Amino acid sequence: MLYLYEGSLDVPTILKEWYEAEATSNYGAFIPFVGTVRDEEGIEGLSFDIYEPILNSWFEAWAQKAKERGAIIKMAHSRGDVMNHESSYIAAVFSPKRRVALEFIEEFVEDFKASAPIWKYDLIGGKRVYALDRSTAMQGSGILGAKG
Amino acid sequence: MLYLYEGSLDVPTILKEWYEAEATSNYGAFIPFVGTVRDEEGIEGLSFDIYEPILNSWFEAWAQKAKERGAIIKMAHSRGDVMNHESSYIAAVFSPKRRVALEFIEEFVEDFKASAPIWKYDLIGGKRVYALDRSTAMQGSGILGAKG
Amino acid sequence: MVTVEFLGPIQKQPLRLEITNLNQLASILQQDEELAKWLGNSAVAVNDTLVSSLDTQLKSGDKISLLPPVCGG
Amino acid sequence: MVTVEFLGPIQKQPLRLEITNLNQLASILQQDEELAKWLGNSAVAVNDTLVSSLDTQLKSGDKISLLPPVCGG
Repeated sequence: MLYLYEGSLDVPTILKEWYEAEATSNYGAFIPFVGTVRDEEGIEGLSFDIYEPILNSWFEAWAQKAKERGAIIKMAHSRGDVMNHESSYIAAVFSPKRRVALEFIEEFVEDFKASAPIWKYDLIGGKRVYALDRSTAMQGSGILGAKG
Repeated sequence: MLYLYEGSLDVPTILKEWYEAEATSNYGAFIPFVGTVRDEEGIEGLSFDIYEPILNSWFEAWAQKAKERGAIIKMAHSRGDVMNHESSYIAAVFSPKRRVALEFIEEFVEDFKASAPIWKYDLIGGKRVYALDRSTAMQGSGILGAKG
Repeated sequence: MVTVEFLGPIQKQPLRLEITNLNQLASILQQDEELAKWLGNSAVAVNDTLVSSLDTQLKSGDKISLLPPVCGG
Repeated sequence: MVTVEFLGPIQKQPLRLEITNLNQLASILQQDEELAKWLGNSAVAVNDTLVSSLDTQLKSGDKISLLPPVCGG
């Protein structure tokens, strides 16, 4: 399941809800990954744009991969502004055994960073500044730049 | 920090406490690993013995490794009986960046399984049956069995 | 008629164009100086599916999206 | 005099022995049929530090622990 929120995430409540929702599903391992905004380089926070149609299909493909390995994934992400020390991202895997969960959370988070259609901005002096230097061109990028 | 509890862990409360304790420590990544007892092979639950002096020194060595990488670790484990679908283990890493956290949680959990002085028993018909087949001999095991 | 939309940090209003493939779109967008810095690093989706070839055919009503470099989390 | 304790599933009361190294302990414990199945897969700690050699010297008051195969989590 994929959950999008306006502003920062209430991490304890989300983790509690996810844990309790699978309390009797017989998964032996539960690994959440929580991303929190770091106070660095003078930013006040971060801000996010999300393109939901492609995020949904990207997430569905991962949900299917999880299913094939007997696991499930859940993800929460913020839209808009998230201030320093607040959290903007939670991904979690549940699986019967620990190995699948440990491998899956890593693969999922790394692909999320490279492929999820989400754009990040630094909040500086109340303005959004696109974080180009920390962003990754999606696979297949640049085809429109090739001279015909 | 290492926390030992009698019986099952209150996972939502522990995760909330750990998350809030580091809320302003400026860690960008927080990854807990939660282990839950699976209902399988007719067991009613698991039971654990812990040898605390060596667990403490093993944990301290990992806390030092974490510190060298700018991270911190926390761990909670149950003593005694933990019934099916209850949780007995939480390990968590906080680090500035995601890569260290993803690598560290995996290394830590795998070494925990191989090295932490904790013994597991299946609860079957109310009795403790040592889970020898799922247990791992600690490094250096067997020296007393060698014929002199 | 197809619609072209620009996502995230690309500050540009949607376009409506009479084109039948992405080669034509490339030719048109390459004339737009504002877009020069985005074409080389943006991915392209047709009807919300990412595509990897300029030979992709378009039909009336299609929605084309430009997705600049991403950074979730 | 040293103390030998048996941890986890090894159901045996502590021993008190007059020995000065682990070689002597091995010889004594190998005569105990109950322990036969544990000696080959248990680790040994002296004063709560794991040791890897039978040549480890012991002094009066030392605590020796046998740690059978583990499985936390």
